[in-house]
Amino acid sequence: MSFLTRRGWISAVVMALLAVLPPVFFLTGNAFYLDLATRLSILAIAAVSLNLILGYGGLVSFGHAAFVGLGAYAVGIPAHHWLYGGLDFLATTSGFVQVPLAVAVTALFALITGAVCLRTKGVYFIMITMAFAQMIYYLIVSIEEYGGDDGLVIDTRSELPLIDLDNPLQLFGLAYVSLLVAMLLVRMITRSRFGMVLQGAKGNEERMVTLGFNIYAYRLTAYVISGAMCGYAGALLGNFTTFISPEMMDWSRSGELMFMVILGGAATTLGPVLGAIAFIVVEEILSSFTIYWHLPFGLMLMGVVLFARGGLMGLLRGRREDGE
Amino acid sequence: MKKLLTLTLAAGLMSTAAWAESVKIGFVTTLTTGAAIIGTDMQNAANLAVEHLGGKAGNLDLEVIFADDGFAPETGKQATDKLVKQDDVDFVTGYIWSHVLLASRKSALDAGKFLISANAGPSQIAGKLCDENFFSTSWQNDQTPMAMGEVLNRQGVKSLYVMAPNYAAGKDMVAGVERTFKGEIVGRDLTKWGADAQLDFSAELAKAKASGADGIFVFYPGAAGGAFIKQYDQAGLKDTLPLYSVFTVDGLSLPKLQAANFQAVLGSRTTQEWDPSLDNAANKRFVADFKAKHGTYPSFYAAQSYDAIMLIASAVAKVGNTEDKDALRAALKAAEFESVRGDFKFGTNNMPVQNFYLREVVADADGTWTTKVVETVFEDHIDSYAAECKM
Amino acid sequence: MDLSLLIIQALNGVQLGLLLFLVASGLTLVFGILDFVNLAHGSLYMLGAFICASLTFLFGNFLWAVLVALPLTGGIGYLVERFVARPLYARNHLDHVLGTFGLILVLDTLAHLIWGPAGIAVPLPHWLDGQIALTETLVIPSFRLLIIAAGLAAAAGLFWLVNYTRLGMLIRAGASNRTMVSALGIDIQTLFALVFALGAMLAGLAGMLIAPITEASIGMGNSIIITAFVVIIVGGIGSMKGAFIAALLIGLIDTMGRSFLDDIFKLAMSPEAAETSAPAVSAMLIYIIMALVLALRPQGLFPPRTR
Amino acid sequence: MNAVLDISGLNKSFGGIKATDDLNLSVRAGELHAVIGPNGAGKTTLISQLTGMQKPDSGRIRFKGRDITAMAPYSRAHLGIARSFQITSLILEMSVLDNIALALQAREGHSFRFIRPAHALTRLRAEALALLDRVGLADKADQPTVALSHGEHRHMEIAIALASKAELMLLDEPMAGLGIEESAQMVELLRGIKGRHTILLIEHDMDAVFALADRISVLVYGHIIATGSPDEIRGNEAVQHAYLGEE
Repeated sequence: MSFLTRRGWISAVVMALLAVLPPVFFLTGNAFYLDLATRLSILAIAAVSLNLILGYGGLVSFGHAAFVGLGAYAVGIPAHHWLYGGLDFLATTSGFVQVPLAVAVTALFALITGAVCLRTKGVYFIMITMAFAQMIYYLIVSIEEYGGDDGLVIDTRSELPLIDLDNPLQLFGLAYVSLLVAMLLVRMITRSRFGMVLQGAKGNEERMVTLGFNIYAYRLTAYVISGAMCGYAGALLGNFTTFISPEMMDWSRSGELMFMVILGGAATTLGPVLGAIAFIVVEEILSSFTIYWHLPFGLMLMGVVLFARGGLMGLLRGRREDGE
Repeated sequence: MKKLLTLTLAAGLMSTAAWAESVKIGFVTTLTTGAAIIGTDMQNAANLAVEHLGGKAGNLDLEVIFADDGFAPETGKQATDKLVKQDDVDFVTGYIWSHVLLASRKSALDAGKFLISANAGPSQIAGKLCDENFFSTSWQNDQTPMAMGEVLNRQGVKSLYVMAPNYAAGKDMVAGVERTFKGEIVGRDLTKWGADAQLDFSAELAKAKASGADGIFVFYPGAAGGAFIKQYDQAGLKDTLPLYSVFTVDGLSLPKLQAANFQAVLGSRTTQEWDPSLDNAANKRFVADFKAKHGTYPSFYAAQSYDAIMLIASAVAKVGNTEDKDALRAALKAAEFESVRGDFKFGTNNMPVQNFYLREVVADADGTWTTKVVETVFEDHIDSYAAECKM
Repeated sequence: MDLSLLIIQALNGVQLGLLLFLVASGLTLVFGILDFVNLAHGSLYMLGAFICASLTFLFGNFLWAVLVALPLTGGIGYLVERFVARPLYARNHLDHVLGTFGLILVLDTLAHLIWGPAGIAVPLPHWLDGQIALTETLVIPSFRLLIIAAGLAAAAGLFWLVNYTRLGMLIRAGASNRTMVSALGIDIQTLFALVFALGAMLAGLAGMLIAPITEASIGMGNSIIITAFVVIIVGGIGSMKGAFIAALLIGLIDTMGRSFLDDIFKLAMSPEAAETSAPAVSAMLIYIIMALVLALRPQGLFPPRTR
Repeated sequence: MNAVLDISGLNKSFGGIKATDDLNLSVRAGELHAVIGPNGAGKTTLISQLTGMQKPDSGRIRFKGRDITAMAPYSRAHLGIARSFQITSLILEMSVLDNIALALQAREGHSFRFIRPAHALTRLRAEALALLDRVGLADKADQPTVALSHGEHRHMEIAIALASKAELMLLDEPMAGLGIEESAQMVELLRGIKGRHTILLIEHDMDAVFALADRISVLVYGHIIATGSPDEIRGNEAVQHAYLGEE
């Protein structure tokens, strides 16, 4: 066995480019591209965590944007109270409070909704995950204190020791390192005993039950892990945009996350990251040419679904290694 | 991938080598989704302004870069970031929606750019969040409905039913009319807004009718406005429940309503700070040229966008460069340009101090539906949040 | 809250419910028989509205426009089936969702290119434009009664089609046993294309009926498609009866929620709190109902007997 | 006496058709008990009720004296009931070894272990390899399951049942779809297992059944019409009439 497989090399090169290029852009006066890379890295974290249940678990969650949004609000709401008063026990700008809060809130939300959603199967599962996301969407819209439909401007970013999030390079660094950690975490989970059960349940549910696995519990656990990781991504996104709105939780956002996973290649470590890169770069290029960019973009999405099975990873690794 | 990034890198480097002899204006508006009708109108007006200026602001070339906000605050903020960081514009203007403006505000101001709203006017930005580099060529949300509340008092309306979308501007509008209206509010409906906004108002209209109010006040911008008017018409409420609206009947919905022959809208009344019939030279030229070019009356969105470009050009012409921010700020504040509203001046919070008119929907000499001024409701009105602005 | 208002709101709820049924019936038909999840079903609703709006101005008559627009929408449905849906049948639901998600972007942008960003207001003939007084206090716009009538007629027609025609027999057989139908020597592909076109026509009809009320506009399909999915999930996917009952249920709950929730809340909380929370809760209401139904009956209210 | 599995008065109908009709059956510890019956006799329905995939309308199932009638499927597995499937039911995307390792993993209680890679658990993998060796598939351990033949899949099913170290193995037609030679191999394999586990064998292949079984029960229209040693069953008139006579 060689030190790195072909896939390993590709991953290393892509991740190295993602680490090096944005700061180079920034230092050569193209701050915008650094922003793009930061946003891309954050969305990639969300896609990586969605991949845990969608790719490895075979559970098509159509409501993952809600976790991202909730995570962002968990940063925004304490900051809002710190700036404008009210709810003193919540008011803080400390990242040590905000980020764990984001993770805890989304994990709890995933636990409650997952417990209901995982009782259903197939299209019912797709639609009920979306329904819960819509419920949170309308809940946030109705809370006037936090801006409702207008969203909430976070005038102050999370405060962390050593890292200054107001510095775009450092913020990118945090997002990038978080992405690496998220990838390694998902890789570790999927290769563990737990991950074997999760993938086994995707492959053959009845067999796994007969073997004695309570797959409901395993799936729920994976759903909570995935939701919490998305919540963390949301906390970063809130810090990046300094603005959060219910629109982040719209069902089309959930669809975009799903697309990143499929576009890059589900159930692979690098796939969701490649998908996020391709998605955002293509979006950026097309939208700079025409306001009608949704047309070629939609055609491209359809083309990927129709013709490029296995996503970009499938194309990169060649047919031979393709298990499907 | 690598090649692509190299290409974009090269493109990026080129774009930063800005022409010293030009002034760049970023214009953020809605160019996709159903709300693109507003954005297109603003775009047309901004282009007309550039044309009237001969493509120059003083000695400098005038370049306007349009960007789409997709009717979503996050997208709007991204568009603003790109204009500021990549295109390195000197001014950012446009902004239809309050939430897009609030989301984008920090991106533009932190980068030291001038931000000029051509429509959105949320209360925060007039009050607590006011900024020396922020200006508006529109109004603060509360003002127009306040004018309507005053009109209702003058017309002896004693009880009112209120309807608006359930979002911040909608709530601002309701608060505005309730601030000046002295009668009784007998019912209030805030309907679903956002990506899947409610456009069928059957239940609400039935409630409004059953309430026995003297009139109904509504705020439904964009496509929802046309939908509301039609259902109001179909429900046959014209005689029993007179309609008083703000930002609902405008230059954008009237051509559609006329094409479908919804007569109920004729004679309905609305308040606004501008009207195509305002009698000044700048307005006459603007309306005539806009009609000649696009076949319709310009909307108030168009008028405000035209003014925004004219305001910027006047300041740049006066200073002669885009580097001297202090001079530019002073020149903007002085607002020495020919507004389509006639005289134009800013208050302490950089919001316009202006008249508000009552307008009525009429057919013009050619039979085209438009509005005309009935009376002046407020003169030199200052918005309610100016005192909160510490500047 | 008086009786006549209650009756009017009930009629409004029924009207909304029937409109939802038209969209949901096509969705549930396509899902039940083809096992295909079509997110772009709402775009067919939008196209129906736009086509009908253009034809109304061309012919000067709304009803003629509807008659011509129906087969046109069906034809578009056929094309969508041929070029998008058919290659995806053998795939999983995830691919269906993503493929049709892309299709939504394409169709919305095409509509923008063809008809421009402004919506189109659709004029009605005079006899449809007025109101009908059922009693002195019970006055309802005549067009809304027409929607109720058209919705009921379409429901009855579907019921007849599914239960008493050869096509219906094949549809029912195809839903329960696809190989059996193919074994009978029926061209299953033509059958699928017909079902898809029929679904498109039903969605298009709903769009045509709503256009004179709200107007044809870009993205109008995206707001109804989610509600239509809620309807078929609550009703039990693939069940026509379930779609009908759930559509009426959702229509009534939504309308009643908008009408009376604030009054009900005022009984339990301060008027101010009631007025801010009522719109929020009424917007969430149908999703809450859906979550409740699925929590108790994961297969919906009326799961089809087969599969 | 020392019945491991005791079924009494079991009933299950589907829309008026009785798939299981007052079924009584007792499997003794250590025996290989075969259930035979014509097509549609309700053999698979019986298995499904034993594993908990279907709920009986009435009746009682006891395992080692404990009532498991309403127990969740995965809990039954924990008590010691393993099952092989009539239609091969493996996780095709995974390697042969992983399929077996998962079964071993299941036996060891919960798998909420997130950190150590499953592939590094050498003890589990060594045991899985040993099992594969027993069913003659050791050399295919690293291949994707999907690449194996039908006969090999059947052997994998047995290996998985063995992996669970179950006290009771429910084998649902292990010979289904096998050729003559493959069937003979399977009989040899089962003969090797016999005695070490209690086995309830549901099978179509009469030669295999009579060669292997300690006792045989005959299932007709959801009802057991006779139970006895192979010789007793051969000599039973009712059985000959209802079932064997047809051949």
